[in-house]
Amino acid sequence: MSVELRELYQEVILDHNKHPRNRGKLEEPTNSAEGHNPLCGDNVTVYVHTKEGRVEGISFEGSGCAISTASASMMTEAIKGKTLAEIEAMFREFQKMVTATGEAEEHPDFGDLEVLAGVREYPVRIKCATLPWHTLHAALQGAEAKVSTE
Amino acid sequence: MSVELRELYQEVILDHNKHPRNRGKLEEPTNSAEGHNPLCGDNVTVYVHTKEGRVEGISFEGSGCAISTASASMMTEAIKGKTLAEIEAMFREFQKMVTATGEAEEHPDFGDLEVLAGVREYPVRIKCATLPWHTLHAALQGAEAKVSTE
Amino acid sequence: MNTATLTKLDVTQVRADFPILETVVNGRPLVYLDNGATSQKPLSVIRSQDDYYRSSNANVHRGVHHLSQIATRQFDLAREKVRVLLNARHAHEVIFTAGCTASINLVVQAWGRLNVKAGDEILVSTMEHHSNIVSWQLLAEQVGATVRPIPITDEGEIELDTYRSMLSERTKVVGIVHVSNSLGTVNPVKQMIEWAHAVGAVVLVDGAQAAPHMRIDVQAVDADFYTLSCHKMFAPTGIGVLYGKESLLDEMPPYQGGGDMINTVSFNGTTYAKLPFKFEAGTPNIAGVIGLGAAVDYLASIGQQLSKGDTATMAENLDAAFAWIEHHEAGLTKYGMKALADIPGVRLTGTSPHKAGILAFTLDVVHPHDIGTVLDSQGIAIRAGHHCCMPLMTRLGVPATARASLALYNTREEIDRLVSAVEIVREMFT
Amino acid sequence: MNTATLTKLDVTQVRADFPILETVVNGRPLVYLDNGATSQKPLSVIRSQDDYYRSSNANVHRGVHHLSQIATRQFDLAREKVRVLLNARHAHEVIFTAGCTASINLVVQAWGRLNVKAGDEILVSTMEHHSNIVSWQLLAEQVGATVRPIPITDEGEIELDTYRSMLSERTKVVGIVHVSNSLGTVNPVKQMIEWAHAVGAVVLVDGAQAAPHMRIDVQAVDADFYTLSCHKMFAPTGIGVLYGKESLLDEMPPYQGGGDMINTVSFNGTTYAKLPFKFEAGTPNIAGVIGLGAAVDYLASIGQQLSKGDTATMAENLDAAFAWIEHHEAGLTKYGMKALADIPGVRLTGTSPHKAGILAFTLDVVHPHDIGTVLDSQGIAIRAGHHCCMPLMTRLGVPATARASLALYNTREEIDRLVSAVEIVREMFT
Ligand SMILES: Cc1ncc(COP(=O)(O)O)c(C=O)c1O
Ligand SMILES: Cc1ncc(COP(=O)(O)O)c(C=O)c1O
Repeated sequence: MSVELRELYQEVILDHNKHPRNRGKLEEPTNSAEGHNPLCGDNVTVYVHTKEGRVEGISFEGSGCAISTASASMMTEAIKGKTLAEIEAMFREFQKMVTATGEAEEHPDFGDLEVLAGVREYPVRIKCATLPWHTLHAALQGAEAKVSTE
Repeated sequence: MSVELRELYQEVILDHNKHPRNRGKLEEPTNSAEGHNPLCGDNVTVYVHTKEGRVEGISFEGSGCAISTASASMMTEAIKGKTLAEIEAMFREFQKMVTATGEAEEHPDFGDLEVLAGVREYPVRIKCATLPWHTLHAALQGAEAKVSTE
Repeated sequence: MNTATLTKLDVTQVRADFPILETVVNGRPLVYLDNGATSQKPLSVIRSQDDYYRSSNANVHRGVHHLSQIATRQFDLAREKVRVLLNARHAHEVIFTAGCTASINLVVQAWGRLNVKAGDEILVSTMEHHSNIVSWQLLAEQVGATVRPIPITDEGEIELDTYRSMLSERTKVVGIVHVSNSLGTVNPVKQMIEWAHAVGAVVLVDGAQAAPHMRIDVQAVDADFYTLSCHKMFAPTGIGVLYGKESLLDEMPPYQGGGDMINTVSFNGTTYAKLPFKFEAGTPNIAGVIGLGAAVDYLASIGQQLSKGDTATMAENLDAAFAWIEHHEAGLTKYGMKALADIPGVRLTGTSPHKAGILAFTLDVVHPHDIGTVLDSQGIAIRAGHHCCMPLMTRLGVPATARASLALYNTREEIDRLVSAVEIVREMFT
Repeated sequence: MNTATLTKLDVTQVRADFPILETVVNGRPLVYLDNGATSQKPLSVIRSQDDYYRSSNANVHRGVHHLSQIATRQFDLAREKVRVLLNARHAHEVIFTAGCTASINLVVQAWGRLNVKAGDEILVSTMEHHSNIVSWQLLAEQVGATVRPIPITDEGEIELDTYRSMLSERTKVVGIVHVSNSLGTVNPVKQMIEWAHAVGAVVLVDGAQAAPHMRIDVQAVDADFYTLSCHKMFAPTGIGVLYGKESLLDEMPPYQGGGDMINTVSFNGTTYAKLPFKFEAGTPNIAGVIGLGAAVDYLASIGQQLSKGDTATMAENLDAAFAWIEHHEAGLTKYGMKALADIPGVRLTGTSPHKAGILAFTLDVVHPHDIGTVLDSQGIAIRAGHHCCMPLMTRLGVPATARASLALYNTREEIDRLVSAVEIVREMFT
């Protein structure tokens, strides 16, 4: 197996894929959105419960590849308790991380999320990693939005 | 000038082009038809007066290149007085002559028409030579037909 | 054709004709199993493009000059070759389009708007490619007709009895894929057409995935319309074919307006050209059509290596070529299906005994997309996704499948590499 | 750009890029003056096709495998290059089609059916190519609208005052050719668009004959739609471009249904993809699009030879390239017009001072078709006929014209050969 492939499918990712955290429907979401990647059929729904500008609860549902499932799972862990402004900044940082063409930078807040940097070697898989984030973003913008990464 | 080009534009053809015979509208045609080559814009109308299975009068009008004009002019001379069956046979022979890929054969009745055999070296010009004949054919089939060589 | 004759040609000889098969991907020789998406091109087709642009590029039909005459001759010859390929009655029943999708949309709009009215029904199978669904949905919305799906069995076959019972006077048209791009199922189009004709319906057969694998005879199956995706059958991209019966094409209005499709134009009224030009508005994909001619020649040359040689007609050579291709691919399909089915967790999608060219499957714990990426790292090109068949995926209850699709140049060794790579995937994810 | 800079590039250098120009026709070096029908292709474009089929042929967008990724990257890059070529605001405003005719028909049907109603008026100029007339006539018949011709002067210019007076609330759309393929007239599209917008009409500019000759800026002229015929601008056959303003494209329904243009498909309802994919149903002409990218690169490389070198952007290089092309072709046009006019019996068609690329004429006693044949015997390729502009021919009172059309690689010596050949024709026929 190539180095890049090992980078892509790190243990952490495979683990999140097998045992996704926060999967299921949130009891009383304040916001939610549905995201869809028409090219590969991945789809994800993100539910959030916000209170006073903070995400107090979050979960996701849907079917997708290991990358999108792990990304959604890790995302739910990373943002719980964060303010909307913090999440917005993380979203931007995350997008930078998975598309950066140069050397990877350190992202203090990211923790496990760092392992998704491996997708940057796989242009067609980048959308798998970003789909949950775009969907979260849409959910937080209000409106029962439908997101499509095309 | 090449040999083939001289074959195509023989003196007889240039002469018929400059001085077309039987050009104009027939007084009381029994049949007529309009022919059109949409690729180059040539068009011709053929008027005939038939009596007892014979063409007693024939004329043509229209605008076209030297080949189609000369062909029309020579055709009117060649078929005047001929029976419909004779004309039908000539039409077929003429088509064979201008498309034959082998050596040219002699066509006893053709006279001047022979000079049009040169078009066979010019595939796109064959339709110019045959347009008046197709139009005559349509006129003799009855019906105010419109012929198009496409 | 007997087996002795068929063994006269070895797949290694065929492979030598396709330069791209030499490619190394991620350190391993390329295994190209994405032929359902697009086929690779033989050298003769690649060269036809080069030759054309270097020595005879010109617009066709309207030019009196030398280059234009050469281009026109090659262009017209290609139409006759396609006529032979399909066994159409007339060359002017062969319309060149931009692709299979364009061919289908031409029929839907030009034939459909004339013939499909409010309340009418359009039947298409559940296994159709989106092009044979969405185009009809657009029409249905425009005229107030209904698109009804013909159900399929778990094995991926048309439910023939149900189909028959769905046919009625309201049925104006049936859209049916000859060979499914997701399942490989070869549908019984002759029978389906016969039944449709009995209620007065017209049938469009989508032959995109049939043409690379089997000898087609539009007259024998009595298809009203038949479409080809030429880039899937060894020809260049950007070219498709619509075969239509003369009588149907004749009554249809033009689909697009432009050059070459007219007889006379004036602001008081325009008259249209005869077939096939009425449906070929604008400058065609000249190089593409000439390349398509070269692709048919290439197929015929395969047959020539098997048959009596120079005295055979193009039709006979194509008969022989497809006998070889069917035999070769059937062997690969059987071999591959068995080997894949033996992998724990693999579920084959499309298990009809009437099958051509497709090995599609899912693997319990692994998403097809991940299978595709891991296989790519081994130099194996397959496709993962819905294959433009979302309704079929819904019917199968899967979000997507992994699909290996064959062409005449694939080998058992390649199937072996596919199978062991799928085993690696399985290990990785469990 | 000053003349000193422009002389840094000699036409002989340009000619060396086009292999076909070495051809000998009827014993004489080819003089290719049929560029209005289709241009010749530089080596880099020819090679792009060969390279693609030998090393990266695969379907785009949907593949996770290596070849598909390479093909997709090249394909997407081409869209960005065309964006720069047209100075469009967004790359997704650039739609790839099968040709200029297909682009026009897409607008006519997808935009037109939504916006043009019974009683509305469609204005198109008398000098339009059939594609910009017949397509609108088909729509007009479908919806009950009227197509009205904008008259032209004897010199071959739009009658601007009349045009302005024809515009009214009833005018829904104006179709206007940027550069006439029969006359060479460069129409004042910016002014015409401004007036049309003032009455709320939308304008489609047919740029088929502009793109090979001049720098285009769709934002500067404020075109709503702009179409390209790529085979006329050094790219392969079978590929066209439709530029449309995002807001207009967004509101339009899809033109064709199929793969790639959908978001989700089901028998209960289908949703469509975003721009540009909504209008690109089916497998595109992948090699053609990549070749189009190579053609834009080629044009930019012409500019690079003149400008500051590697630091220039693609847009700057295109500026420089078209400065050279316009200068070079204007010289040829002036030279050719004068020399032809000096031949007794020659009548020039299209004598506007705003002219690009076309030398069209009639010769009193000789039909254009005969001119074409005699010129061909001298190795000179021109076009004779109505050039898909029958209403214009009617207006000019001629059945047809002889047309020499230029490209960046033509020379004065070639014009000299044209002129002396026309003199021979004259002698022959008088
Ligand atoms: C002005 C103009 N518009 C449109 C077209 C149509 O282009 P195409 O035939 O490439 O579709 C042409 C070329 O013939 C043209 O010259
Ligand atoms: C069965 C089937 N029909 C239609 C199509 C559409 O062909 P194209 O994309 O070449 O227009 C395809 C290919 O994707 C196909 O597999």
